Amino acid sequence: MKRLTLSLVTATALFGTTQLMAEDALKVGLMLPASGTYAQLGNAIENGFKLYIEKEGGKLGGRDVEYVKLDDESDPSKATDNINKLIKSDKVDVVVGTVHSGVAAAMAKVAKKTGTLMVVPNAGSKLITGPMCAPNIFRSSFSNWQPGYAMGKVAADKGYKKVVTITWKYGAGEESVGGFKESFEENGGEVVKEMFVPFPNVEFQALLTEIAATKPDAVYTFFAGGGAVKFVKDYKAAGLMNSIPLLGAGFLTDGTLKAQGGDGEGLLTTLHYADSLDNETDKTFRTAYNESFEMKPDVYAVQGYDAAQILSIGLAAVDGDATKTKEIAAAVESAEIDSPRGKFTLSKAHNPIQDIYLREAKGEGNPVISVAAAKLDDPAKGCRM
Amino acid sequence: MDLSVFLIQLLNSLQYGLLLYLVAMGLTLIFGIMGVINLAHGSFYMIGAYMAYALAPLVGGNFFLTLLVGLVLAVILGYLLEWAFFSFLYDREHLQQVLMTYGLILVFEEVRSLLVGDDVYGVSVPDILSGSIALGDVMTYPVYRLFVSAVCLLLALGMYLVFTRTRLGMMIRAGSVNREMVQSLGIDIKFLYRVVFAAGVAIAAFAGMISAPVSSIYPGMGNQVLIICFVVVVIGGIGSIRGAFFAALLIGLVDTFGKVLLPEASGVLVYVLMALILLWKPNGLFKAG
Amino acid sequence: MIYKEKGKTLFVGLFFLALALYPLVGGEYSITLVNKIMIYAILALSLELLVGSTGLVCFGQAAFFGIGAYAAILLSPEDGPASVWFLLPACVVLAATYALFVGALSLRTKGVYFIMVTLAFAQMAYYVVHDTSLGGGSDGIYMYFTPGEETWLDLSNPVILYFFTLLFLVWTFVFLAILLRSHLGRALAGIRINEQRMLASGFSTYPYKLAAFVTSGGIAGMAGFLFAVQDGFVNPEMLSWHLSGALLVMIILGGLGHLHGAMIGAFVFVFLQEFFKSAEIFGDFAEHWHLGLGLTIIISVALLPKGLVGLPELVQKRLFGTQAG
Amino acid sequence: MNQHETLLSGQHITQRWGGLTALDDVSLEIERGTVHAVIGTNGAGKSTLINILSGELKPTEGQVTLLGNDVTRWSQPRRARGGLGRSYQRNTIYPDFTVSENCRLAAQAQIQRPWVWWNNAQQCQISTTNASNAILQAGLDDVSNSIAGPLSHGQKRQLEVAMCLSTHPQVLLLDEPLAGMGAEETERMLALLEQLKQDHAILLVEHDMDAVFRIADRITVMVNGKVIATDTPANIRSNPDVQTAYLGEH
Repeated sequence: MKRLTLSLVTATALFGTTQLMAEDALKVGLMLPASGTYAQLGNAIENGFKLYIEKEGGKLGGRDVEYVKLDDESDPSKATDNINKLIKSDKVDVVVGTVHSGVAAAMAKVAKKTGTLMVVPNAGSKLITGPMCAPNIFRSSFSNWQPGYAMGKVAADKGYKKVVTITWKYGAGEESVGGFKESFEENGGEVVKEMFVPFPNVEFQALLTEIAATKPDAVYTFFAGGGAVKFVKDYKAAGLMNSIPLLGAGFLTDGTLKAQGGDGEGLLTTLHYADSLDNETDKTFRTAYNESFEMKPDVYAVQGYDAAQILSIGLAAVDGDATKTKEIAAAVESAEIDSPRGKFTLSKAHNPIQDIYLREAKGEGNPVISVAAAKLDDPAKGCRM
Repeated sequence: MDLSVFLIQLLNSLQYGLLLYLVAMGLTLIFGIMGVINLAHGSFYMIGAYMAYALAPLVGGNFFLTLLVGLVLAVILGYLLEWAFFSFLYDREHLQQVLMTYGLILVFEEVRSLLVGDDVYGVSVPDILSGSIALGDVMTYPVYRLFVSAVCLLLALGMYLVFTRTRLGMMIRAGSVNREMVQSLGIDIKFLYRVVFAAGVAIAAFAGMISAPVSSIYPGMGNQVLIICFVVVVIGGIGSIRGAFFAALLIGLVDTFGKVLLPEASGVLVYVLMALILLWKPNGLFKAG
Repeated sequence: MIYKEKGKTLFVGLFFLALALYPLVGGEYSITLVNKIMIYAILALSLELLVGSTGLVCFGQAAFFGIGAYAAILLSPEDGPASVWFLLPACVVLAATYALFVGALSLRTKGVYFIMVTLAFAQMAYYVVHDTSLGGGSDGIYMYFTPGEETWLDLSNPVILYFFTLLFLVWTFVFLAILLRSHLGRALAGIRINEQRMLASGFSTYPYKLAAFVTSGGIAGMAGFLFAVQDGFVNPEMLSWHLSGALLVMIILGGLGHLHGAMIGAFVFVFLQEFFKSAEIFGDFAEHWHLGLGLTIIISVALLPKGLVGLPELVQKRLFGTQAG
Repeated sequence: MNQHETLLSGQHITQRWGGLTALDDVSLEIERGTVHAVIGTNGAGKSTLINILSGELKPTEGQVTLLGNDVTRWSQPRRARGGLGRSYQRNTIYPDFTVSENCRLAAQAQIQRPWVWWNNAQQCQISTTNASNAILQAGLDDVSNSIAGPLSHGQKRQLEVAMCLSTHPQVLLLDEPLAGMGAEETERMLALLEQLKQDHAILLVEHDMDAVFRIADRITVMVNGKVIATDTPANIRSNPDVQTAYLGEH
């Protein structure tokens, strides 16, 4: 139905695409960062997602998949408009996104209202599987709380008594540190100081001096991307690496080891994925990813891959009818997802119940040492579903 | 906080302040002399940092050679940019220039993405400066950071000498006060502006290159330093190289001790400081000149 | 001159008429999009009052916008919809109060220093909502119920909200147009062109500037309210300098010193974004949409010294070699 | 109306900038019905003096009296509303406004109402009356509806004075009103001043010596921030100090 014959180029923006799509194609909206700090992460998620879809012959729930891509710029103030565009103008059946927690929360708000099927392939904000949880919203990644909680136990088991935490003053950092503190103190340790750096400031020197003066048994940290690189380099340069062990949520050493130039060697981190996992799914996944994109997959690629897998399971149960969210939820909740990270299930709040691995940075990889917390579920505070 | 920790924190703030000064210096030059509010200054810093990463393999991995080549490229870039994008703007309203620099930010960031990609990179410290000095019982201080501070101090001194002792410096100072006067003295103001702009770009890029080994290189890094640089320039007094120097040190102090003593408010402290200073001295600490 | 004025009025009238008729042809999403642009247009108008009409370059307009939006959400009860007639004035008053505070202090400074002090105060507001528990931190907060739900003025209905927003856009425009020809408006124009002369004539310029600042803050707060109602979700990024910067770009692009320039700027800026982002036109290159936007801005600065409102005059000059008007 | 009553005076005004003394103990009185000229070389302190009298600068020491009030602490706008008008060396007219809009805006300063956003400034009776009187007085009535920007230089200087007059001042501080004028324009301006001095006190800073000696009733000569003589034109002409210090170089 061509509603308008205006030939203005801006008409696309104004009126969207109104021509009918082939009846059987399933439109998947990929709302991921293509510019800015998280652009690389968005790319990995997209690769992982497409890899799985290709493995399934380009189909989800028996329907051909058609992608609609949108750069979310990691800007929450544009998020509502962007998700609205995907749902209302591009008329996607499913949305996948995103990395930034604030953007993901805005997306979840709209998806909850419109009932659009949505999978979050990264953002670990407690909002999404907490107060904003909904039958049609799933997360294929983790909650910020999970790696922190797992590491708290590890730190206590290592006999550390006093720990200092340091992170950016923002949601993800606070939730991760909160998880760490919870389990560390349950197991007899004490967080003696919680330090925060204004986000996204990367000047750490003053707080490193403070850490040196406090002399804790260990430091727990949550940083990602450029901040993670700089923090590890500064920590090493300040001479603290040898005297005060540094522990972190996995993002500290994921995709950042090369840039850290060897300074991250030997760091212990916890995450729901690791290199050298001994399972068949992972091996196949890695080979296939390497062949398709000529690079090594990372945790973000896995999350993208599993996002597609969750959709595949859900949509298979309803023959590709993405509007039947209740049935989809039931199918996904009862399924076991065969992820490269190991098999996991989804909780009632639709967050993965998964093993969190303890890893040690070696070269440019993070091989697994042990399972830090098996089948760890997120508390999902505030979820009424 | 005992004395030794206090002294180390003082060193930290000095070192951070000097680095800030290095980045802000080019901004205050362009700002004060040409009256151009250059939002793209952060992009030049970013370009410098990426040059430190991307040029190194081309010149055999020697850091100092990379610096030199990068500096030359930055001067050329600045010279061409002024010619292509700014030379026709001086008679227009200042805000037009702001719009122009805003457009340039977007373009630079995308060109960077197309050429180098969106990954995070690190640049290793040159071997000769890779050592560190023990401070207290657990802490050490990397030699490279001291090297950066020394370079900043040298540059500050150099700028001071250029400004007070050379004909170019005289022209620049005169130009910042009165454009017509410079022209009546028979100085080619167009050429002067081009030189100043090239110098501003080169200094920003140099700051990016030299801080690349201690910082990390990531998309959007330029925007992060931009605002703090403006704060430095404004607190110091627009166009005042000396003012920028003291303002940068002041911000280094406030930021460093703020993070330790008032962690809850550390994000906002610098801005409170700026507001207070400007309410007390509406033209910054040091007037231009 | 008179001919030009008439042309302008006609243009603005047709523009509003087109907006009023738009829901008849636009799809659900495009109504939402145009609604959002109208909110930005209101915001741009509020900034135009300061920058274009008074010569005060404010680099912190996003703060008033954000305060209006946060107020709308924080003042909404969790167990039912708030009354529009309470909430809207409250948001305006709160934003205007902050503007009074900021203006009273920052108007002591001039020029670039003024730009930076307004930025400083905006950053303060940003850090308050970002770093304290007041506003939900960096993830933002959301609204449980849209104001006016289940009354005749149900703002959760996109079409009702659209006309509600349009009404305020028209109101803002007319209000500012009246204001600009009043004693206040003439004095503001005088201050923009030559403040020294105004002082010498006997104007205490400070209260005039403050009046403009508070008015502008209040209007920005109103836009913030509309934003919060439309999205039901606010985030600290709404107060960031990026938005303040983008707003300046909008009004400069449109053409300073003209109310309709601010509106045109807002519409064109958002359209350009949508255009360059569109994968239907640019394919995979749409990921690099900043490049197209940046180049367009650069070209428009080079070719349009007076912004988009100067375009007709420029075309006329090129075609007929004469001055317009 | 008391002729020759002192309307504006400065007593012992001293202005120091750091170590530099720009004005050193300057006193002068300006009376109704007179044109009082201040002359001196560049840097003698004439501009500083006019800025202190008009309130743009606060003196380091000394007192300024306007119509019997001590106004040293008054701001510039308050003095302006109290009967002091000044013109500037460089044109400060609003080029996009018409002549009458320029004057109307100046006249509007008498009504300080920043909160009035609803009226139409064009239709304000008080300012319109004041403005048209001033335009008439300044001899600009034939161009009152023209845009100010394209006017001739002489007309712009006249408009500058007309804007001063629109605020109903009793004292006029005129900073080089003749600068850059041709012979004919100068004559017209001098005639205007001659007429204005009937009911105003006028302080004139001017470089055109012929004009000054033709029109001034009293002349103050300044050198290096000091007043070296204040007297009638005839006496100034024959004053030996003045001749060596100033006129001799001319």
